[in-house]
Order: sequence, then C-alpha cells, then structure tokens
Amino acid sequence: MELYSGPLNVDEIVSRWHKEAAAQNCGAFITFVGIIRKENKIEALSFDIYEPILKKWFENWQQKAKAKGATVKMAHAVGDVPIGKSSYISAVISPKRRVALELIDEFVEDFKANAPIWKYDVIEGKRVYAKERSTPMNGAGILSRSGQ
Amino acid sequence: MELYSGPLNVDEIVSRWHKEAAAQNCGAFITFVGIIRKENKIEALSFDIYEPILKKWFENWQQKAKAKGATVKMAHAVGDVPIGKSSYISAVISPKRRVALELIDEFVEDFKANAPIWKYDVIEGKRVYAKERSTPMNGAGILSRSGQ
Amino acid sequence: MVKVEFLGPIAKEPIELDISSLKELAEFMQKDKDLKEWAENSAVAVNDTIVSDIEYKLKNGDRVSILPPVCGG
Amino acid sequence: MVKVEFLGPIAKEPIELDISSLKELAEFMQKDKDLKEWAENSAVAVNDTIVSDIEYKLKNGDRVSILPPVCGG
Repeated sequence: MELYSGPLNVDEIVSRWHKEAAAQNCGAFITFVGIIRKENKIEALSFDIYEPILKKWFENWQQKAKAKGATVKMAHAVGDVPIGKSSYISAVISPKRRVALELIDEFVEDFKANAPIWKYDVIEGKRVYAKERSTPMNGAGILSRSGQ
Repeated sequence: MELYSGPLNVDEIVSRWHKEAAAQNCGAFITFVGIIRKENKIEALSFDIYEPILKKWFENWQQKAKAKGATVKMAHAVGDVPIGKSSYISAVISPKRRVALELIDEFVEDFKANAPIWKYDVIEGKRVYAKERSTPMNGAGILSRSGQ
Repeated sequence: MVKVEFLGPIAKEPIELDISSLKELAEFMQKDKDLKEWAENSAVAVNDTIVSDIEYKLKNGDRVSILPPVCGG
Repeated sequence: MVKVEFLGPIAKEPIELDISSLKELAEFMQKDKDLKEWAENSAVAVNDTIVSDIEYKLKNGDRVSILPPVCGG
C-alpha cells in the first residue's frame, strides 16, 4: 500500500508493479486507475485518509488475494489532486486470468464502500465534502437510535 | 488496435493510453496485461494473428463500448515473446467505474475465445501449437459432419 | 476516560468522555445537535478496529473513531 | 473458383476449389484425412466475415478462411 501527497505518478507505479508481476511469474496483471474528471466548477478533488484502518483493510485484502494465489496492490493520493491527474491505482497480480478479473472487481468495489477515505470537491480553493457521492461504511449507523 | 513484432513495450503503451483517458475526461482506466510465464520447458510463446478478422472483431467491440460511453484499446505481439515479457494488453477507458469493470471482463474473455490468434510454445527453438489451451471460436465445427 | 475522535469531514476536535460502552457514546451523540446526524451514517472503530456491536464495552484508555461516509478513488 | 486458406497451425497451402456452398467444402474436408480433424473444431470465414450457416452459397472469387482453435493473450 502506497500513499502519496498529491497526484500519483501513474507511469512509475504501474511500471514498477508490472516488473513485480513478471518477477513473480504471474501471467495476469490488471490495474484500475482513477482519474479526476472535470465536472461542475471543480478545480480539484481532495482526500483525507485514516491510515491505520486503511492499512488493516488492505492487509485483510492481501490475505484474501493470497488465498487465491494472487497479490493486490494499492496507491492513493492524500490532499489535492487537480483535474486530469490520477488519485488512485489498484492492481491485481495473478497467475490466472479469471482470478485476476474477479478480484479486481471485488477489490475496487469494496475499496469504494469501505476504505476510510473522504473526498472533497475543491471549488474556489475551498474543500466541500462530497456527501452525496459518499457511502456509509459496513456497520454504519450503530450509534443512531435506529441502530440499537 | 496495435500489433507489434515481438514483446510489447508495456510502459509506453499504458502511459499513452492513460494520457488518452485523461484527455477524454474519463474517470476510470483499466488495463489487463498478459505476461509470458515460465512453465515446463518453454523458452518463449509465439503468436500468429489473422489481422483482417481481428480488426473486425475489435471494431465490433469498439461499437459495443461506445454504446456504453466507453472506449476499448488493444495491443498484441506477433511472433516470439520470451518468458517474463508481455504479449497482450487490453484496456477500457470509461467515465463510469461499473461500466469499466464489466467491460474489461467481457472484453478479455471474448478476446480469449474469439480473437483469431494462435499460440505456440517455443521449445528448443521449435514452435509447438498450444492445442490443449486453445478454444474453438464461435461457430466452430460447421464443416464437420455433426455441424450439419 | 475514553478518547473519541471524529474523522474526515466531521469538523470537531477529539473529546474525552467518561463512558463504558458504545451504547453510552450513542446516547451522548444523540444529544448533540451536530453529532446526531453523523451518528446516523457513521461507522465506529475502537482502537482502529471496526466494531458493529452496540453493546461493546469500553475500558479506560480506549480510543474510539467515528468514520463518516467514505468515497475513495 | 473459390480460394480456401488455412490459418494458424494448419500446415497447408491455400487451395482453389470448384464449389458453390460451404456444404460442398465440408464434404471436401471430410474426405481429407488431415483436414477432417480441423473441420471438427475450426470456424469459417468468407471474405473475412465469420459464417455459421452451412447452407451459405459461395460464388466465383470468394475467399474462405479456416480458423482453428484460438488462444490469444
């Protein structure tokens, strides 16, 4: 797991992981790259990460992948990432094609739903929490009246 | 669609497609890279491609992707590719994550089943058709007695 | 004492509470106008492990994190 | 005349046949010891378009390709 301040150097990261895949004698290497889109009046997106829980989340996925003979990789930006730059890369390295295709889907979807990362639109230099696009994590709401 | 004689320059190709994804204002960029694994006594794999039908197959996928707002990309090696080098990259560029994850799976699986490419193991400098790992294409067998 | 920290967009400094279960924390948050809303959609971790049992007992020195809705990527 | 070409691992030079349908091509291939086997698992294209109707009519100058099992990637 790699965290970077600001935009990711996708070329460098993907090249390095690709070499790792070849060195592991794995035939399938899939990457998912998240790029900041121009939308509304956004100048950039900005991210907060709570690293201790993200690390546990990732280690749990590493175990899951290992049980299928695969490896997962992840890189994410902290702070501001301007439009057109990349904030997120996840990857699966696997000897088997099917395992790789299935894992990347589950890994990216679970990342979206449960990785402790908060996203903000940057508009006129101000951070605005992307509330509508955010997802309550597994187990959310237990502190509410209805959660009891 | 890009065909190369010998191994692919994965870094160059992925970097270029990544830039294209950013220029298209697409948020999701997925690549699948096929790497030659060391197995048995293989020195390399070797590929024959029938380009006219591959081109049609790819154009058909390009249309399919377009209907979902996405773009597909593909690069493949012709001839010998030694162990540890890459022979195949496919990619999906899409504004939407779900579309990208679903398309890459269908695209790669259909590629494996229907792209007119033949694979050979290279053992002691000789090409041996990888018969057991090959798949009859859609519509195969119509010239056989049972096909009629 | 239990330390409670609010992550991401919850604009609130950490607080120290004299509570012994998540249930007591829930009661505390429901009384606070601003926190009540976050209680609805936040997950909870105790010492960096996600907990989903409201009966979970807290002990002196525990650190509780409130995790609002996420959106990585 | 119809030109028939054999792709990939089928080690055979193109041939010219006086046939007017895929059915006739099928009959021809089934008589050839080596080609019979490939007929079982190959797909067929006429002028670079995959055809899956055995009744498909061939006309003078058509080019038929025999495509054995594939494995790209």
